Amino acid sequence: MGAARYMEKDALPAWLEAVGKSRLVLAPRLQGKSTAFLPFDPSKGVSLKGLATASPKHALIPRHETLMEYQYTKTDQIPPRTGLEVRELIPDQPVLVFGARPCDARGFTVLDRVYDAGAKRDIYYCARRDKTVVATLACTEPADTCFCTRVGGGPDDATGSDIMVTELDQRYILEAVTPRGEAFLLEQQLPDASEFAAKAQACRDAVRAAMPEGESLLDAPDKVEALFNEMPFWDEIAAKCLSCGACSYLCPTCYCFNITDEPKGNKGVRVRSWDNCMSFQFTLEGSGHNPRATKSHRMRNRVGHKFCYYPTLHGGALSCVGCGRCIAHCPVSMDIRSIVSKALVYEKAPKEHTNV
Amino acid sequence: MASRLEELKAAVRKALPDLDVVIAWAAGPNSLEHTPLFITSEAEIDLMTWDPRCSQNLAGYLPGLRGKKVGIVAKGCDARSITELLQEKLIDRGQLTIFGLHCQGAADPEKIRAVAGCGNEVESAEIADGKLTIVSRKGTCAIGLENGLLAKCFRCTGADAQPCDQFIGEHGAPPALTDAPETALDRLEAMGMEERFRFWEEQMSQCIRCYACRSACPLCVCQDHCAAQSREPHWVDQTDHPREKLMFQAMHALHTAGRCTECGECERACPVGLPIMTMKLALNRQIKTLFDYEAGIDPEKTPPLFQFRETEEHIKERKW
Amino acid sequence: MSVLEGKELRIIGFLCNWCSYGGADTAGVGRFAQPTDLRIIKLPCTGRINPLFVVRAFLNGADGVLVSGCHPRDCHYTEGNFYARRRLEVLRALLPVMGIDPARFEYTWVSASEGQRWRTVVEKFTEQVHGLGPIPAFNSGTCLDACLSTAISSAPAHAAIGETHGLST
Amino acid sequence: MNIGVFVCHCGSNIEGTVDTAAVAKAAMGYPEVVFATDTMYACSEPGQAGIIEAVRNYELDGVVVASCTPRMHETTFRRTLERAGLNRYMFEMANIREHVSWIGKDRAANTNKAAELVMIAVEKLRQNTELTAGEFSINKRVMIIGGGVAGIQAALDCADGGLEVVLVEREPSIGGKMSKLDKTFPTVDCSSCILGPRMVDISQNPNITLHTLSEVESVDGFVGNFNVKVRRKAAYVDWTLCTGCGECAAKCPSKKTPDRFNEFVGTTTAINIPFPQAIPKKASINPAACLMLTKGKCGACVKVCPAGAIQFTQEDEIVTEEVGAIIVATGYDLFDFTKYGEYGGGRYPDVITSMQYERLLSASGPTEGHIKRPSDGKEPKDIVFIQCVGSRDKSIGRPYCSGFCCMYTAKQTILTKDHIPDSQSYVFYMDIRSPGKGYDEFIRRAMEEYGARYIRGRVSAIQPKGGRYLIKGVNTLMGDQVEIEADLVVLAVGAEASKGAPELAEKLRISYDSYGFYMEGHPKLKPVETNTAGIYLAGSCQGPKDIPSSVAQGGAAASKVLGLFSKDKLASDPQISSVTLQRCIGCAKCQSVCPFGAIEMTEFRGMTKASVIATVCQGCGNCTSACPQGAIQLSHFTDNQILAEVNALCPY
Repeated sequence: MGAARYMEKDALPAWLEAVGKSRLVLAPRLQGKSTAFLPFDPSKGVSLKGLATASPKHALIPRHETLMEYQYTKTDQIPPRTGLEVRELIPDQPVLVFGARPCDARGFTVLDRVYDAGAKRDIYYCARRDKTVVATLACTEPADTCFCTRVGGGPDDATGSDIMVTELDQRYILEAVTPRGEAFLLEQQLPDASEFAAKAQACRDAVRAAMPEGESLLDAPDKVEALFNEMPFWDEIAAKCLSCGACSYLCPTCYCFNITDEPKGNKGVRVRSWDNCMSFQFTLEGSGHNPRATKSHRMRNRVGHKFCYYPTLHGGALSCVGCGRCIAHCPVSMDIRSIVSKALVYEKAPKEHTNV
Repeated sequence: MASRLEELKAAVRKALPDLDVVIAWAAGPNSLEHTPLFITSEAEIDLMTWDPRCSQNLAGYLPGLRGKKVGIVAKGCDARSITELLQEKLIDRGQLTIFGLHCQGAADPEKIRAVAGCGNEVESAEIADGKLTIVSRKGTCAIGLENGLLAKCFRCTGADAQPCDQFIGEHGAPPALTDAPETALDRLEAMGMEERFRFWEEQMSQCIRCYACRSACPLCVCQDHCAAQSREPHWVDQTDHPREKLMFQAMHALHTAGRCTECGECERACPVGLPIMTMKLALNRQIKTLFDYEAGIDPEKTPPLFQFRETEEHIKERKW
Repeated sequence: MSVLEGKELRIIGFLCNWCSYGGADTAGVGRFAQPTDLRIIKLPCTGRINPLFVVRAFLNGADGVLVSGCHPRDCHYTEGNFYARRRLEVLRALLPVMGIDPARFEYTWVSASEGQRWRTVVEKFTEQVHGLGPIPAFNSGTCLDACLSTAISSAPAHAAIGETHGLST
Repeated sequence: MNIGVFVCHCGSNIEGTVDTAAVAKAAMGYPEVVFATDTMYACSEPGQAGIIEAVRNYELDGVVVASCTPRMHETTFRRTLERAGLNRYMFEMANIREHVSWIGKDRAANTNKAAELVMIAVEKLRQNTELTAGEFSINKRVMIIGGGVAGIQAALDCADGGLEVVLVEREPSIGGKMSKLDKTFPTVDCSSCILGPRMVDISQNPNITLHTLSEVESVDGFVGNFNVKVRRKAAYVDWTLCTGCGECAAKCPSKKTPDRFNEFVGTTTAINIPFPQAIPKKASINPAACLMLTKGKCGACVKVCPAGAIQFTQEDEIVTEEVGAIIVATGYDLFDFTKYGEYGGGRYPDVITSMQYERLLSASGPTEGHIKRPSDGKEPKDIVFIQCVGSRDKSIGRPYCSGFCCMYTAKQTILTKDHIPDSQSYVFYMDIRSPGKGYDEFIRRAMEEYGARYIRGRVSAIQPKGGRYLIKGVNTLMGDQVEIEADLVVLAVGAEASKGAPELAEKLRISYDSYGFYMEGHPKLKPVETNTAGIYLAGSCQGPKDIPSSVAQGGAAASKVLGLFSKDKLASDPQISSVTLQRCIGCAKCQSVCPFGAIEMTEFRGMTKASVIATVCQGCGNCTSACPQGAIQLSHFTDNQILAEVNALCPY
């Protein structure tokens, strides 16, 4: 790891406020009954306890962003000569995401493979990505819905982070992971923490060691693919699904979007907004035909995408980071872990029933 | 409790051969809240469970299963949703077998986490002599019902499932609850108009537009064709603005006006915990005073907005 | 175009074609002077009025909404206004919960012959809305993504494309 | 879409307070508008030619006209579009006259408002679709409600035109008010002599079905296909047997029965034929007065009736008539003068109404045409006529002029002189209203040749005085008090809406004014139409009228019906609801609120879906409001169109 700095825990708000002068700071805040990554407000503080209800992915893919503004123009003569003016809006807001968890940060890399894929670069995404520093807080105690270790991550996983933050007694140790993080860290007026690096490392190792065992889901792709035509399997799985979008919208890796024009008279905006494959409209075609007409089809797609299609496209990397939000916040307690486990054992015991 | 569960299992086991599926509850990944169980084979019956953690209203699945022979396990409040669905002819009574239960109250995960601290790995939850007893890895704690039950339990109109084909156990009164906790509606009504508007603006800015509230609502029968997700008609646009989300909440409230049985699924389902029952409660209150009507009580009645009287005794029209 | 700043407020009227729209005509034929704020949207019947139109108008920034139809038992379609009355009474309870002053909304019955009554309704309602002033607007700041989009660098507008005759788009 | 906007000056009606050029300029800024101009009279021939020209030159496929109310000229301009080769429904109107220029003085505000009304018209038009009218067959029978002179004229004209006619009359005989009159102005010819033959024609015309002693119970359906239930009240006489010989009346013991036909001057019997010329000439029993029906003993009539037609057990009967059009000719009723304390409030026997006086004058009346005072049967010498009793008086809610009272009062003074040469008539009047052919000359004759003394002023009091009456009033021309002693006082009572007029209007779904008179389609251009297709007005039900106007309207209404029925099929308004199958979930909420039963639930690939019966749908849109997912939409009033208007007006 590169540069290391530290601060006393109670100095955090002041520091975030200072950083906030030059960039937008997104930190977890308890708002009502849920915790979300919101623009830091000194009067409202931060809540770093546990996992935020919603992931910080909106730092890179906002719930909606205006891709462009357009306007029809007319000349004065009759009939008028008319034209179309287009103004594209590229974000250039520097952002610090503070208090993301390793799973959240790992989620960003899942997005990178899609939006920042060499030749296929999404200018809006990349503009945000380049100006965003991700400071990740290493985990200390897993929730009972956590399963990062089963999908290749871990409580100390630095993948996708620019800075790794470790709690050490009354201090936060900040260690640069990427050049971007390094550069940012060096700008900060914080005391050097090289001396604590080893301790921080040890503390992270301890947490990882203490993680509960669980079968790895890394080799799910083939099994899931094999079930593609097993509709009875998916029917049974999806029976209780409500087809809402809670899982996808809270998920750090779901990146699907919808693009709509929202016209107002002669003007209008083209908006890119979150969409999710659990919704009937997601694959609804203009003809009225829908290739994923039932929630079983849609469930198959969600699981299939995370544990088969995506890995197949991206060198085996799953598009699930095991944060467990989809389990903890599902209105009917769907459990993607057991869905995949079930898939893994399906052929073996087709009629065995584990409740999901 | 245990004996009730065995009775219930027995009843389901007996009826299953004549049914395509029975909907019940089973333990799930979230130890404070059970999960729906779709029983199609004998073996699955043993996964059934019944205790205060069976908070979910299973009636919402029924319209989607129309045409099948369905059995459903229902609490008092769930049965009101079933009644409403029957009333609107969205399900067929003949195809339905209702296993009715006496409900002592449904546990509120939020409250339990807050009050008892024993959030995780709950092993059992039971209601006995006015206390909700939670046994978890962190130990045992008994909570007064006021601090342990869902808000809807304070509005309980009948703890016994009605209608019902097979009633399990003894009939009984709703949980004896005093001093209902302050609802968002109470708080709202203490505010001035603009303050209320700001309240919703703030709440709606948290909404992630997942539509779980709608998907969980047993009376949102449009589901896949919800007007909130169509361009024809185009009621709400795709932007993330609070205006559009508030518009949707108004839409949900008005579409369920006179039909909503206050089962609370919309709020229970909301992943960010928004008080979206509030508008519906206000409308129900108005409908009670205007039309002396409560949804989900009498399957023979017609929802008040789908009928009229030439002279409305309780409507005071403005004189100009 | 929009309301005349400081002079007018944004007031929308939903009128049924058979009675109230005719009543407004009668008022016009009688040259009954009225405030200029009201903008009338004509509908076949008050039964066509989905209360959500009213909600939409308010959320879009209307300062007042007035609905008017045939007197009870005088509906051209016999029953439309009876249904409307129930729907609008329910709406009346929703508005204050949303933080929209219920006094910004009224519904009434004006027949095609009641030009004088129409004038009175318009005058009283307009006065009532002016008493309340403009409706509170949303702070765009509450929209998180607005924060994320602050300090937008705008690429120069592309040259006009698709020079067509008419707006056949 | 290429939209053209035409902003009408309407001479100075609009231009006077709206800058139409500015409105047109603003309109050019609206979406898809490629042509906009102001025009002097859009509805005029050159105005319409201008629209057609623009449509051709600028390839317009939609037109907005900003002018008067659509109720005035919508159809005019729809036809213009058709002549220009466009679909008539690709048109919207902005009402900037009745709703803008005529109600506001502030030119800036008006102009801005007008521009916005054009804007929403454009926004709505952008989502209009080409519609083509469907066709439905019509039932070429006509019902006429009311058998007064207007109804009779309408019935005869329709019947002569070859239509089947159903004539419904509330009283036992047709004839209405005119049959009670002795003579008519200004010709002073015998009322029953001119009406009588017409009444006979009715009874003899094979095309006319007559329901007297009958009232309309309910009306369903719509133009071309109305379904009317008529209640035939029990006459307690089998009219198929009754020959109208009158034996029964001669023998009926209850002679003290109040005589409705004679305005309660004198009495009649419980069973009677209202008057000699009655059509149908059938006896009927007044159940309130009949001893048999009240006390259960008597039956004198049964004994004498040669035809054995008496049936005490008879009950009301409901007959259903299916007709394609309805003419309403329910006439008027007389103002109840007892509201006026100063005229004795009904306490003085010799203070009577003009209609009662007509009965005294009538040879077929209770006094065989001899004028006798009700109190003592003496012949009056000094007679005072008071006009505007219940007319032109705000204080009792009758601000309007009844129109014909001046004339009949003059007539009555003339007849009085004829009957009693040594009599003297006095007339208290406010103004003389005598427009019409030969009317004013008639008044002059009453004054000059017949010596009726006209006093301009109101009467303040009538006081009994030694068997006569002292009438105190003011002469506003002389500016002094007048006191006249008279034997008889005749009050020229005004006309008011017929009893039960509002209830009937509600059954027919037509509108009525605050006095209960029915609303015509347009005060000038549609005097006998109503806003409900297939329902027409004739005579005083629309407002007080004299005989010639009533007859004219009866004929006019008949010609409207004949015109309507000249086609074999009617075009149905295509602005009706339709269902998007993919979106419909078959919850049947639309069906439950449709007032016309125009929605049926059908099977589609095993799913239940709503479907609209095009010829039954009337386009109210109640279904669209009830459908949560917006699967059923009323064309040209779709959710998106109304939302577009709202969004345009409130652009946040």
